Amino acid sequence: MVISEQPKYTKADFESDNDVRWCPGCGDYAILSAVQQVMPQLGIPKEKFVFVSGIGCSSRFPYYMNCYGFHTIHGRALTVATGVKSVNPELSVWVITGDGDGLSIGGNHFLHAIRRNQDFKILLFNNKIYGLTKGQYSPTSEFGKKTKSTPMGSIDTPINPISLAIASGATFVARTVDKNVKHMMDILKQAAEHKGTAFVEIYQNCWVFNDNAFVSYTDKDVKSDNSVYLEDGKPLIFGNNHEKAIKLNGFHPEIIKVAGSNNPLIHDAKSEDRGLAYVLGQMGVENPGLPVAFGVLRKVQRPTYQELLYGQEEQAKQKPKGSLEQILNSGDTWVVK
Amino acid sequence: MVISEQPKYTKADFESDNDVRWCPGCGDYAILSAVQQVMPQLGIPKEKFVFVSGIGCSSRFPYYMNCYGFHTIHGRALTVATGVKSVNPELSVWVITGDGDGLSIGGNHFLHAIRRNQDFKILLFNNKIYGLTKGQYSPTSEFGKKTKSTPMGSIDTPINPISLAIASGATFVARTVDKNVKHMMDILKQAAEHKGTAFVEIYQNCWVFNDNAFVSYTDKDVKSDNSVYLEDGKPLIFGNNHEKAIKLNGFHPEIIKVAGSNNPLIHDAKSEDRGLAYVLGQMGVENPGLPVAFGVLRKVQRPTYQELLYGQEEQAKQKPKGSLEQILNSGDTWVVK
Amino acid sequence: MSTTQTKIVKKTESLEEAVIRFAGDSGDGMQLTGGQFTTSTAIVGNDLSTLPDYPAEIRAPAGSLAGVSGFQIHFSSKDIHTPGDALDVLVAMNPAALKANLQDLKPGGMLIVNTNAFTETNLKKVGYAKNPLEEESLTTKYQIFSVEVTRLTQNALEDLKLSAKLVDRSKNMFALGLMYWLYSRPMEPTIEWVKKKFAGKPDILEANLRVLKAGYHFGETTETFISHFEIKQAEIKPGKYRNITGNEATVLGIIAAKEVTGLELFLGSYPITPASDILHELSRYKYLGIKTFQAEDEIAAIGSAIGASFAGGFGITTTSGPGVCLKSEFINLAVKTELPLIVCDIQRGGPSTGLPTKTEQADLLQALFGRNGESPVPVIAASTPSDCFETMLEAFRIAIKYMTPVFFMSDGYLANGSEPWFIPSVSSLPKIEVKYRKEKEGFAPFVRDEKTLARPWAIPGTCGLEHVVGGLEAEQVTGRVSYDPVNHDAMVKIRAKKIANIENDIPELKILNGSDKGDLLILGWGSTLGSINAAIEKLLENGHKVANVHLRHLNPFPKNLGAVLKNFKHVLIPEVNLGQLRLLVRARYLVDAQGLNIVSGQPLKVRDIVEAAEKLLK
Amino acid sequence: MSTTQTKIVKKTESLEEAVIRFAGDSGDGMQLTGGQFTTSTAIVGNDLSTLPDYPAEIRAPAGSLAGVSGFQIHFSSKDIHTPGDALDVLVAMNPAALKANLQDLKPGGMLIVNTNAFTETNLKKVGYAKNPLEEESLTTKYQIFSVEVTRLTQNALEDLKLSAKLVDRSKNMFALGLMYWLYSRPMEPTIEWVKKKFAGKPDILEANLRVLKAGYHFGETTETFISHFEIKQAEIKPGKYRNITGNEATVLGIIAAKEVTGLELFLGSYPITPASDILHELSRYKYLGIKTFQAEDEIAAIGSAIGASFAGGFGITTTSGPGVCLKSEFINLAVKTELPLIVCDIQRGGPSTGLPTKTEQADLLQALFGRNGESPVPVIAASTPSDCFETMLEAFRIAIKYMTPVFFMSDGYLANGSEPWFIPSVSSLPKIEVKYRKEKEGFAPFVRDEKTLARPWAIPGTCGLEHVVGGLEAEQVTGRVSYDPVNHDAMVKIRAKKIANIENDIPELKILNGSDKGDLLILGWGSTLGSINAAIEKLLENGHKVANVHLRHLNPFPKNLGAVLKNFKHVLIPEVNLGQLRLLVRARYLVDAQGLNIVSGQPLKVRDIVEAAEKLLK
Ligand SMILES: Cc1ncc(C[n+]2csc(CCOP(=O)(O)OP(=O)(O)O)c2C)c(N)n1
Ligand SMILES: Cc1ncc(C[n+]2csc(CCOP(=O)(O)OP(=O)(O)O)c2C)c(N)n1
Ligand code: SF4
Ligand code: SF4
Ligand SMILES: [Mg+2]
Ligand SMILES: [Mg+2]
Repeated sequence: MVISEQPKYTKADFESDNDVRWCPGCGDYAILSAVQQVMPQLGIPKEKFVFVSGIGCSSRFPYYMNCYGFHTIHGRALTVATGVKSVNPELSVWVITGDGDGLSIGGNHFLHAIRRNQDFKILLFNNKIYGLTKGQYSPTSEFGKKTKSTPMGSIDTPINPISLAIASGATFVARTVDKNVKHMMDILKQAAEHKGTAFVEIYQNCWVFNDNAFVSYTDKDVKSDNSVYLEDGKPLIFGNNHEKAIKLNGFHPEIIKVAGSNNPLIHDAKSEDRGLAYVLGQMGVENPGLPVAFGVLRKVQRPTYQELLYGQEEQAKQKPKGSLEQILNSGDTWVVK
Repeated sequence: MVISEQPKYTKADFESDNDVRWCPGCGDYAILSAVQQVMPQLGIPKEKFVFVSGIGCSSRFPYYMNCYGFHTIHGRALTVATGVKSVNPELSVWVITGDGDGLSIGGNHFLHAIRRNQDFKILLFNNKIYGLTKGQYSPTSEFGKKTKSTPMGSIDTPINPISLAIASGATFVARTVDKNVKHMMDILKQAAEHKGTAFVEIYQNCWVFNDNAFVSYTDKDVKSDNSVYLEDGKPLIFGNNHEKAIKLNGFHPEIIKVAGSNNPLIHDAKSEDRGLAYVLGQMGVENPGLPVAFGVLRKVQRPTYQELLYGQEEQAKQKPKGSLEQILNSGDTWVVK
Repeated sequence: MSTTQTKIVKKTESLEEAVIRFAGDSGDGMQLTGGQFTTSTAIVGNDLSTLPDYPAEIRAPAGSLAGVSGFQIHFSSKDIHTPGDALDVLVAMNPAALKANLQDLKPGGMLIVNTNAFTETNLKKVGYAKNPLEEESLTTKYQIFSVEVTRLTQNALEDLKLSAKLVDRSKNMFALGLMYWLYSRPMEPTIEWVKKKFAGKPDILEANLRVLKAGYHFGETTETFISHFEIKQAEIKPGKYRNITGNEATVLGIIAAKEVTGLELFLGSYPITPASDILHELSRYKYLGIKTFQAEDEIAAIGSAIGASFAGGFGITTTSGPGVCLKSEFINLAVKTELPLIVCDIQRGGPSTGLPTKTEQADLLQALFGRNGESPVPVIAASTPSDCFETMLEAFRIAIKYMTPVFFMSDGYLANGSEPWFIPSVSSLPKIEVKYRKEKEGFAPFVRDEKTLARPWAIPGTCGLEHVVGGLEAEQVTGRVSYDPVNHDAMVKIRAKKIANIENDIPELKILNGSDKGDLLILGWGSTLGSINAAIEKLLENGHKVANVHLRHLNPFPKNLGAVLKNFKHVLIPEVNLGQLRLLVRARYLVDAQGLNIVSGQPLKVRDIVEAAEKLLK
Repeated sequence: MSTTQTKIVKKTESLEEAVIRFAGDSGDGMQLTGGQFTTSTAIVGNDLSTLPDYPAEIRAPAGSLAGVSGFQIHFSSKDIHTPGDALDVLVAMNPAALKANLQDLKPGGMLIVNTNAFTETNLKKVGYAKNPLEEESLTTKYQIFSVEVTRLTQNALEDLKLSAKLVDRSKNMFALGLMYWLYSRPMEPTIEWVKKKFAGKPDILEANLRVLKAGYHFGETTETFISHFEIKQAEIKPGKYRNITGNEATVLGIIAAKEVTGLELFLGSYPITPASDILHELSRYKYLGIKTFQAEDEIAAIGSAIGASFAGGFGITTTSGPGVCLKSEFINLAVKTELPLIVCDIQRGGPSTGLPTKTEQADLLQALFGRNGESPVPVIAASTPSDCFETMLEAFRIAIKYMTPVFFMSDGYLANGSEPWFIPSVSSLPKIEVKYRKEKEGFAPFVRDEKTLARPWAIPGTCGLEHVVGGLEAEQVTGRVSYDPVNHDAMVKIRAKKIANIENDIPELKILNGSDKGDLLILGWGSTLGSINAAIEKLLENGHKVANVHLRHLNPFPKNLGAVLKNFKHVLIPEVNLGQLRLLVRARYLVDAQGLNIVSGQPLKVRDIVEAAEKLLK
């Protein structure tokens, strides 16, 4: 993105004059505010931002940003974003989706956008529930979850969005939580700066239909025992007094005491092997008993879809095959007199 | 499945009288023959088999089996199989799909069927190409692959079906290849006996549009160097003279000499941690330079969707809430005289 | 205003009917209030019809226009058909509710407002520069009753030491109590309900009862209201009744059909407004062996239902318009493989996401034509909330007898609207015969029943009938894949004929009101029935030679539709779309049918139909 | 049979026209043979029309009926319209080809067979108990020419030491050479083509040329054929021509529109027969900046195209019927957000997977109505292979001028069939104006152009015009989300009016043949044009007062359609469906139009139209 002139924005520049219509207490507010605070720091002209969303409470997001936006249809935001970014790679494209939108109906586009390394950001608001349709279980709801559509409890094993993103070859994968605005802003900034698909899972509290789903990671009494904040090149240390660490036993992470430390695991977000990020992403989600990892799990570089697309175009332009006139007149032609 | 009487079948019992219409030389023939040979060994009455497929060359499979079959629509076979198995759990349901059918248009159903542990077998014929539509690249085609729709080469990083299956929580994951009929039959038998989703990737040569895609694993001169055949509880040894083995360096598999062996990696298909299977599945596919692993990568038990579904039903039947008469008369009723 | 305890004897006026609406913030519990009022009204024996109106937002900002929730009920001592065009009473819990609803109040109607909510902030939120209650335009046009609902509620609960939130949430009970008094309804049903619902929460239980009674006594004692009303019991067929919404009736229809046929029932669905409640409700009947599957999307939902039908169960899928788009490829597979299936389309405002919580009838042509190729399906539509029950049984009958997918059409208005329902006895339900093919002799997947043209239902597990079905064209009888030109033409025509022939197996159309010849016939389908019936009554009263018929079967049409149309000079087809049935009728019968087409997300108004009819009659 | 080198002087008969078909196994190269014959025929200056017929299988078992591949060409010294109903010459390379095609050969027609392929095994494969060439029923009905094509090919290549496979694959060249001789076509174009194509493979090059010439000389020298034919140059407009298929013309139309508009062009597609070739072809024009994206499915394909249009590019998506099903939800989003987009539906046999390689016209009502809610879109259809070019330009014009998705309808017959095309000069192409909104002043996303009712195209990156679009109903002008009833009704009607108004901006319908009053009007659309034109010529010859008009615009209709219809006693609408246009015409104009509806996966036969017309005229 070539930036000629860097306008100075404030948060207010990114606030639209549409009434925000989420329930009072919804975690979406914090995310909106974090995004509005990060935008002015990116040095990108406001008119170059595009917010594309699907359908869901979370997907109302674009209405509240004073930017270009497209509130598309359920589960399909990534496909629209693909077209937007492909014809105008100058734009900064942000996709807003929910756990239902992005992983239930939209699961296929999720994995294909990621494997192509489409050059946009994906913010997945994971509240482990369908909010807008009033409380059915979602692909991230816990096994056994009782909801309107599962009165005896869900019998589906949930998806871990991070595992799926990594298996799809994601180049940037991170996790954060609505209540930790500072962390969220840091992650959003890193995502913005990443070239290629940046996938950010945001734990988001749905106050009405699934309150306290993430209380283990937000309640001040317990959060430090249940969360480990990743820093690249640093050991995985957590606990109220930073007294615990993670160590690997084969592929299995285990909790150890920092005191008398036995080689705590050192985070390496840039590792070409996906194994580490995969195992870290599973902690506390697919592997209970372990803290959940927040922060950037993986951040590697490979050419983006748009770079490759325009690269081929450039290459083709080196050997143009003819003007419209010539194209029309190609093939076996003959003249009738 | 309760089997009262075990009819004795031969391969011929599973051959339909429809003309087989694949191209001569197509790998599909070998798979068909392997399946027809395995069926008689399973002790299941023939009328209880159902073959469900999508659309593609591979998906013509049901026509050639003398069983119940449903040739559905492109990418959606798993959804139909879900309904079949849910209303009649006595059936042995086999889904036949291709790399395009199962992973491109059908990718979402793939991950959701697997996470639910639907009790059926998925045979994915991976020929790394769209056969039926005459040669476009597929989600498993190599980066840079030139096809009818990618004259300058594909710019999509391929999907590894095994990685995706594992990230989706698959309980049985295996890989085999059309030319190794004996191995294929062994894998098919294990898949048949697994309770829950059994996912089998079958490398299949498309003679017309992508010939020799798997020659590294089938050509007798090179195959032993490029393939490692997994056996549960056994070290990963390969090479023409069984002279090479795999060892782990952190998450990264490396090739070592067997002689003077430094702890070759021992396969553990039943490990609850998915990490091992994930890393094995990547070998040679996402991690070049390593041999590709054939055999059963993962085989664990968790309740199947149908067990859970009927389990809840049984539980609910313990506390029946009323007959139709009572249901109709429930709610606030009043009598008009 | 005083809350004195002196009891004043008040006048009771007798009325024939009334239309009232509770309106407030989404958080104010208006749907619940309306529901309770409905129950008591039903028990009193009035005929009734209701119309809830939800906001699209889960919980829009408190006090905003977007957050207004309303519940309308029309009740009467006579037979009625609609929730009513205009209101006799509007209860407005805040300025937003006033602003959003006032236009529907009859001139001279009663406006009961919670004045405590008319604060400056709240007024500003909805753009009132001044308090409208003080505007002459209002005070002269309506009877305004200013009630300090919030404060009176607080007073009633003062000594209970409840949280402010809880106190605030009880104020709907005040409004309810007041309206009970105003229309002389018994409080007992609500008292019972509160006791049951809050059995484990004595605080809330006590609070609700106190406030309910406070509202009632407020009416009785304060001087604000000088009289109250009584509406006699309607003359309705004796028997047992319940109040029922369209979605509830749809669910009961499915359960009844399951019991009548004895089939495994499998619902494959994906949540979508206004269809989701069918999924929710049905998922509570696991003990009957009913299977509900919340799929990953609409495609998987219908795919699983088709799989269920192939395996010998009965597959249903429920959705609304955008979901129908996604299901269309699979519906075609069911058409081609000739499997029984019901697709329930609970129509909402379109196109695209449109107006998810509003009603519309604009998916009819989609149901008929929204698929590639020639793809005939029977389409039937319910016309009132309770009619969803019978219509669903009819959908099952056709699907099974003719081995075909069937479209069941309802809409947002039917789905959430309610009416009293005469509870049928189980023995009175239609019999639906199910025959699986068992005999090998002469079996082929596409041999057809001579009369119905249906193919056999031969299910996996049946020894000797192994066969494969699929989406490619099939050879007649054998069902083998066939690319033969003559065969394709024949199959296209057989599929069409099979569905067209159903006209011989459905009741002829009956004139509902008026006589069978005249100047104007009003032809309708679906949820417009109530408005049309009411309009016809008016038109007959006004001395016009009018009549109406209403279609349950949209494809095929009843056999005598053409003949019925020919007996009238004019034909008017009112629809909440731009003329979809009209297109079909004009094409088929070459009759110059005219339309009344108001697509506002709301049921048609009786007065609009009357007006359109009288214009044609001029 | 002798291969003597003595040259015999043979008679040359002059003919007006001929219909021939090459038929053989999929592996026999019949499509290539037909393509070469077409080129030479075009160069001779005949008018021509072709019809390839592929099997659905990639490569069905050799010698099986399912594997038969055919290529038909009709060529003439006069103007012609169709590939012909019946064959003058059938070239059958094996028994399967004979069996599958014989019914189309005219009595007395020439049957040229490769007798070497009539082995017992091959005969058995297709169920011939005896060699049919020896059956009296054949020998008396047709002129049979038994040629040992395989052996003669082997002879010609004896000394080259090629693999048996290669030798076998060359035998189509023998048939081609023979037919060149029979119809006095020059071999040079094919010789040039072989030289270019096999430049790097001297063996194959040599083999092909030798066999081609061997075939030619065989005709010249052997006594089997006593005369050959000559067909004079047709009187066609002077200028430069090329032969073109519908899919090729579609691609050129897209490229031309891209160049004319200067827009970024983005094709989002997912492979499906018979549309895939458009994706393949277009992907070769990266040097023009044309972007093609093979998406993961049809939904992603159209979604990306809509994203492209939102961002200021031009989005296209290409598919066939089953893909249209999947795209319908997104088409609705484009309707609601009013973005330019072209949806190309290359129709094939349906319903469901149907007959993927066959033609049909049965998606018309799907295009018009296959979405929830009121969702108006312009629909236009090409009528001949080359007409796809102009029709595509028209689709662009409408999409951009009116800010709307447009359906472009073609079908399997147009897609793969070919005809000579007068190559237009670039300067003669229509201008299509593109205006992005730039001015802030007075901007709102849904302010409309007074005349076209189009909203502005304001694209991301434009400072000051930031706005959000989406699928929820929008307030007029501002485009904000609105649940207001009156607004919804107004928006539904504005969207409908915008599309209906296009009737003022499209040419009036012209009578193509016959005069503008008479007994019978034949009304058609799409690929039936050729057959209808030919039928009308016959009917006029037979002295009937008939005429025909043909629709490019199916929605809206040309303004004068109603008036045109009124001038005829009867109206006949021949369609390869069960009467879809007929339904629309009857509904709109209340005209008792009759249909001719043969849905066999093939273009309509001229004789069937003539027959249907004459029946009506009785
Ligand atoms: C095609 C289609 N199917 C279903 C729906 C109904 N629907 C809207 S949002 C939603 C789920 C939303 O869940 P999620 O993405 O988790 O968002 P949240 O509301 O929780 O933020 C559903 C099922 C729809 N709008 N369109
Ligand atoms: C909805 C729909 N889209 C596209 C197609 C066209 N189509 C048929 S098969 C196929 C791809 C097949 O690829 P794969 O699954 O790999 O099967 P293979 O032929 O290679 O065995 C496609 C795109 C279709 N039939 N239906
Ligand atoms: S329903 Fe839940 S997710 Fe939706 S706005 Fe309310 S609190 Fe937020
Ligand atoms: S095209 Fe390829 S995959 Fe299909 S039948 Fe032929 S060889 Fe097999
Ligand atoms: Mg959610
Ligand atoms: Mg494939």
